[in-house]
Amino acid sequence: MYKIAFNKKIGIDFYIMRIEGNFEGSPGQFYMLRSEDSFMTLSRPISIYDIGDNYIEFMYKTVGKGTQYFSKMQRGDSITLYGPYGNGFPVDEYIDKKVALVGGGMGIAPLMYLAKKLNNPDIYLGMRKEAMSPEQMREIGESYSRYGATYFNIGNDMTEKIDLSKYDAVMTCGPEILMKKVKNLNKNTYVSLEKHMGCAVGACLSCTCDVNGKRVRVCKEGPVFRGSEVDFKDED
Amino acid sequence: MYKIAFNKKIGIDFYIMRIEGNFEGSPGQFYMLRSEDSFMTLSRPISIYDIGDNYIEFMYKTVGKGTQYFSKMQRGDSITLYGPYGNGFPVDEYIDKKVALVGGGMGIAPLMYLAKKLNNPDIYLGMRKEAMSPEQMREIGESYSRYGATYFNIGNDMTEKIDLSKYDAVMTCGPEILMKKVKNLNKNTYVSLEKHMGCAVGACLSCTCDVNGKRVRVCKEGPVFRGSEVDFKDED
Amino acid sequence: MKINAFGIDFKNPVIAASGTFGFGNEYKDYYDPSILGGISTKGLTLESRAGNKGIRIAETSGGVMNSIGLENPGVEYFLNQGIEEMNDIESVILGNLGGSSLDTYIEGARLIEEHNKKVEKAEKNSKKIDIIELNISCPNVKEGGIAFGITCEGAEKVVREVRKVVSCPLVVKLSPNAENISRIAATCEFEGADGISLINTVSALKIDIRKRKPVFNNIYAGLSGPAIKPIALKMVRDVSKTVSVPVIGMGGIVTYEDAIEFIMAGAHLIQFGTASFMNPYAGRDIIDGIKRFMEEENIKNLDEIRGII
Amino acid sequence: MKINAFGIDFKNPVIAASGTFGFGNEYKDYYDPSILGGISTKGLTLESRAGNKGIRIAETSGGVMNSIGLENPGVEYFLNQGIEEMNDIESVILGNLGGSSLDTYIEGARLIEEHNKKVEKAEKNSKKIDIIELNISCPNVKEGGIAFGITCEGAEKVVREVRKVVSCPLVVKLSPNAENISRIAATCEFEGADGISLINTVSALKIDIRKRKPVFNNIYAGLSGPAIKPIALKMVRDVSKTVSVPVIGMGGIVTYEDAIEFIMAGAHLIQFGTASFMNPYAGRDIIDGIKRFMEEENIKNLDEIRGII
Ligand SMILES: Cc1cc2nc3c(=O)[nH]c(=O)nc-3n(C[C@H](O)[C@H](O)[C@H](O)COP(=O)(O)OP(=O)(O)OC[C@H]3O[C@@H](n4cnc5c(N)ncnc54)[C@H](O)[C@@H]3O)c2cc1C
Ligand SMILES: Cc1cc2nc3c(=O)[nH]c(=O)nc-3n(C[C@H](O)[C@H](O)[C@H](O)COP(=O)(O)OP(=O)(O)OC[C@H]3O[C@@H](n4cnc5c(N)ncnc54)[C@H](O)[C@@H]3O)c2cc1C
Ligand SMILES: Cc1cc2nc3c(=O)[nH]c(=O)nc-3n(C[C@H](O)[C@H](O)[C@H](O)COP(=O)(O)O)c2cc1C
Ligand SMILES: Cc1cc2nc3c(=O)[nH]c(=O)nc-3n(C[C@H](O)[C@H](O)[C@H](O)COP(=O)(O)O)c2cc1C
Ligand code: FES
Ligand code: FES
Repeated sequence: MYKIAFNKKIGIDFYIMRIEGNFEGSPGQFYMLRSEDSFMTLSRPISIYDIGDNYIEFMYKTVGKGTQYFSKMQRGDSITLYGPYGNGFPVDEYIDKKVALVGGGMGIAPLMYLAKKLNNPDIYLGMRKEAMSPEQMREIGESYSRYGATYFNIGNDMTEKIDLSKYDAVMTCGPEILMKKVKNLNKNTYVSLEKHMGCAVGACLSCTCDVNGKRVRVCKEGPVFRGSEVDFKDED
Repeated sequence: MYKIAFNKKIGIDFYIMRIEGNFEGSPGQFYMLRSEDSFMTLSRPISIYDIGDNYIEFMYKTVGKGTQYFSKMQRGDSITLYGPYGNGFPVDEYIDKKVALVGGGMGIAPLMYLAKKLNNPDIYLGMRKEAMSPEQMREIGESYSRYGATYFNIGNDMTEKIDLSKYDAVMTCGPEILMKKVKNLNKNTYVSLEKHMGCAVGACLSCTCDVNGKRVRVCKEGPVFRGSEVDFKDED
Repeated sequence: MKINAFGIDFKNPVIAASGTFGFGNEYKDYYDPSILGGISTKGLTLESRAGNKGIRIAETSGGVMNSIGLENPGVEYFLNQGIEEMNDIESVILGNLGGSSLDTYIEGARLIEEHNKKVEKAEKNSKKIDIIELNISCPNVKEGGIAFGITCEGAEKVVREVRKVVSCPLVVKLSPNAENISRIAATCEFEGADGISLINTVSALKIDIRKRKPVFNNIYAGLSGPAIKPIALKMVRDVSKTVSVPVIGMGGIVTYEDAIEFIMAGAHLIQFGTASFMNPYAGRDIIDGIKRFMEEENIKNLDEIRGII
Repeated sequence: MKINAFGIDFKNPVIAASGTFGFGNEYKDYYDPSILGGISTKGLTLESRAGNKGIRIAETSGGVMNSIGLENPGVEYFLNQGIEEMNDIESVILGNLGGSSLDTYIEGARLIEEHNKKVEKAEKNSKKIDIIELNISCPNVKEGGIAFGITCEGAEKVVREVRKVVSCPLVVKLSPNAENISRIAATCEFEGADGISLINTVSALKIDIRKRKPVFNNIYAGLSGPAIKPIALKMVRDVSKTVSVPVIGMGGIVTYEDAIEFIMAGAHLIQFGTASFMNPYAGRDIIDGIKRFMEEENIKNLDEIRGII
């Protein structure tokens, strides 16, 4: 049981929640969040947005009942979370390489902490026009730009405008259509997959898929995989 | 949806919750309280403890999941309630008569508002020793004694010590064994019954019992009945 | 939202479920019951019943268990007095009819038929029972009730005999505890049922571990509410695909989204029961929600989405 | 809390349910799996299976629906490689065995028997499967599975044939969708089952009304979790009163109170499944809670409360 420090609206249906406590985790890993009561039967996987002294932050979008429930929570309310889970992005390997981060929609969430841990990556964030007000985008953009040059693309296909081939690696998270395009622009792309999850520890096989011809569990062997090994057509 | 103004612990498992808003109701009537979310399937019947300008108060005891849920709520949290339901005590009839109020355990809850609306009744409150600290009892006693002479009986059978026959009427709420004794000490006794409830509007027949040879719904025709018409043996 | 089923016009597909809406007026402080497509009465039996002793309702995770035991004033008393309460209600009235034996089912049905005939001929100044909802699925009575709803043989007989004595539409209400609910539904259709309604509550158990006793005197009681919705929805789809008469779907419908799910699974009409305990405005909110959904999704007629799953 | 059932000693009556606890080590960051009375493996089938496509898990009110579709590496691979992971686990191992036809059930069972024999004779340095939990109740596979668990005829054959080839205790896992679960249980006992476990998930449906599609590719999926607890508890009591072999009860057990309810309803052992998704410490918490309850209520042996309802 942890306490919420704040839970603020940062877009039309985007929120950042800060929870008090000492937390571990590396970029691309995620936590399972749930209501303090037992009425939620499934916890919800949410990526680490940031970790600092005595807090962890999550950026989330309200899509259904669970995330709507989260959005109603207030400072001082109790929340339960377990984690960190999953493998995360290969930070150590690329710590002093030229890396691009490409996020679309809610997929921008894990990239902030990732940027913080890398060395001055270029950050490309895509967002629908309706998602945030210009003011809100500016604010979010500023958080990211502390850790690397940040480009905000609004409402159009950013993959057409940027040259991703020049990077040593690209790390991406977002809609599958985005990640698919990105991996075709740089062979050394890492993608973060999303699946509905039950256990997050590899026990229930809710989240498996084929990667490089093998069955993997997105919660355990993933959520980050080499883009070249993922066949997005199979992901449904 | 209403906001909680405060929710304070007043005994080992007793609480008073104040909710903001304009509420109606007469003594002995009750409201159905529930969590803002839909995970509680049954609302919980709780008597009016007090109504004032822009607030209503409930005194409740934690016995199971529902009341435990209530006890965890805090100032600013949202709660849903419907009411008032039921008939209530016959206040108008006895407004200038000599009336005794006898409450045991949680049964003291409806008597505060009742005392407020009557004219200086004598108030007898019974409580297990463990239920509240001396300090807490003094505080509660003081709230009641604003409206009538208040006697606090701790841990023993108060019906043996007080002469209830001298009153024009006795109004009682508490364990059935208490109400049964009380009604035998004064023919003009009014009792408030408790039954598990579904709808509180008379639609589901969860709460029926025999009163004066007829089937009645505690939520609709009750919860207050003439003691002489209730056969407590049948109440199970 | 208008819909015709069993030759009867409903304002909308939303019906209050038997046993949760009294005799129609209990929720009138919240909304006018006439806005509903229909109202199913509390279960009536030939003889008046006091119902079960002990605790009659309790909460479970996402559900409600009840053991009312068909408390009711008896068919005759109801037709002569109780029904007056319903005079002002402009919704379709479903008379929910239970029984403790084949004979009491038949006799109860006969009384309703007689009443309807008198009203038609203006020999009686009262309201007609538009539809009989034959309850062969109540898990809370010792004799009869669900005994007729478990096997095809049980259902066959009672539907056949009741069909003989009534001329109004006959809908049979089925139990999720039926051995094979689709087969029973088909049997009911074959025996002349004009429709099928499902599901009644699911037989269930709750134990008070400190008292070391079942919570309910009858040991078992019936589970309803959101907890059973996915189970009910599956059965409604199965039955809709089996029979050609209209299906009334229910079991855990609390929101308009739930109602739409049942319609997509094949239901012509839907009922809400436990929902009213959670939200006394449930009936009104479901109707409003369906209307909104139809606008948003540009649906002119619910036929467009009925049974598309 | 020790208990002997099927001639096997369990540390306590708490077993991790098949399909929710992987192959035993997945929750080891939370507690040592060896504290559990037993662990039932993910359902194994003769051939390896990739499971179902599309969404595989979703939330309902108080419940969880899943459509994994028995993804597993196959019995043979498991016995030669996967089981190694379980070497350090000191709990009783239940091999949950599914099948798509009578033959694949028999062949899968035979492989387990062969493996056990080799281990006994020290021809193979591995772990024995202590108990076979025969899964004739999986609602998520197209062929086999639940088809054997609906009717007595279906169950009769597969239990009889599997019984012939295995010498270890054989527990049959039943479906709540069985036409008559007590009768099937009695059939299984007659055919030589050493125990009955129940319930598997309940067949259910969830529809995405905006997409106008079922949430799961297979349309139906299996409902588990607190929502089904009162239904499961009722069935466990019915079956416990019918058979004389030990019963393993499950369905919505999340807390120790739930576990006690099942024991009072007649279960010798209990399993927790969905509980781990709600609380990864569930297994440990249930064991601790039962211990505390026994102290508080001065219960020396669970026999004192077993089946008292
Ligand atoms: C490893 C991982 C990390 C994630 N990180 C974040 C994050 O940082 N911020 C964030 O906002 N979201 C994140 N998600 C997605 C998030 O978990 C889902 O949006 C959330 O579970 C939806 O719950 P809900 O109850 O609101 O929606 P539901 O009512 O369950 O479903 C509503 C809709 O959301 C979709 N959905 C539900 N669960 C998932 C899921 N797990 N993945 C994809 N779609 C889903 C459903 O298909 C449905 O259309 C992550 C998912 C994964 C697997
Ligand atoms: C008209 C009326 C007025 C009431 N006024 C008050 C009040 O002012 N303050 C207060 O604390 N309580 C009051 N109660 C009792 C209160 O409704 C119950 O204590 C509450 O519903 C228990 O809910 P739970 O979820 O905590 O307990 P549950 O988990 O539902 O049950 C726990 C225990 O409480 C008992 N219980 C549950 N519901 C009731 C009930 N309706 N009546 C009696 N016992 C019940 C059960 O038998 C069980 O042993 C009143 C009840 C009625 C009918
Ligand atoms: C308190 C209560 C009383 C009920 N009484 C009856 C009844 O008399 N006759 C009947 O056919 N069904 C009865 N039912 C069943 C409901 O009509 C309905 O079939 C069931 O509750 C499932 O719907 P729901 O989940 O929307 O409540 C009753 C249900 C409840 C909760
Ligand atoms: C994700 C998931 C996977 C399951 N896989 C299996 C399985 O492979 N074999 C089996 O017999 N039961 C399987 N089950 C059923 C459970 O073992 C258990 O019978 C059911 O979930 C009811 O218990 P619960 O409510 O405690 O989860 C599975 C259940 C879930 C939720
Ligand atoms: S969520 Fe259970 S295996 Fe991944
Ligand atoms: S609670 Fe429904 S009739 Fe009284």
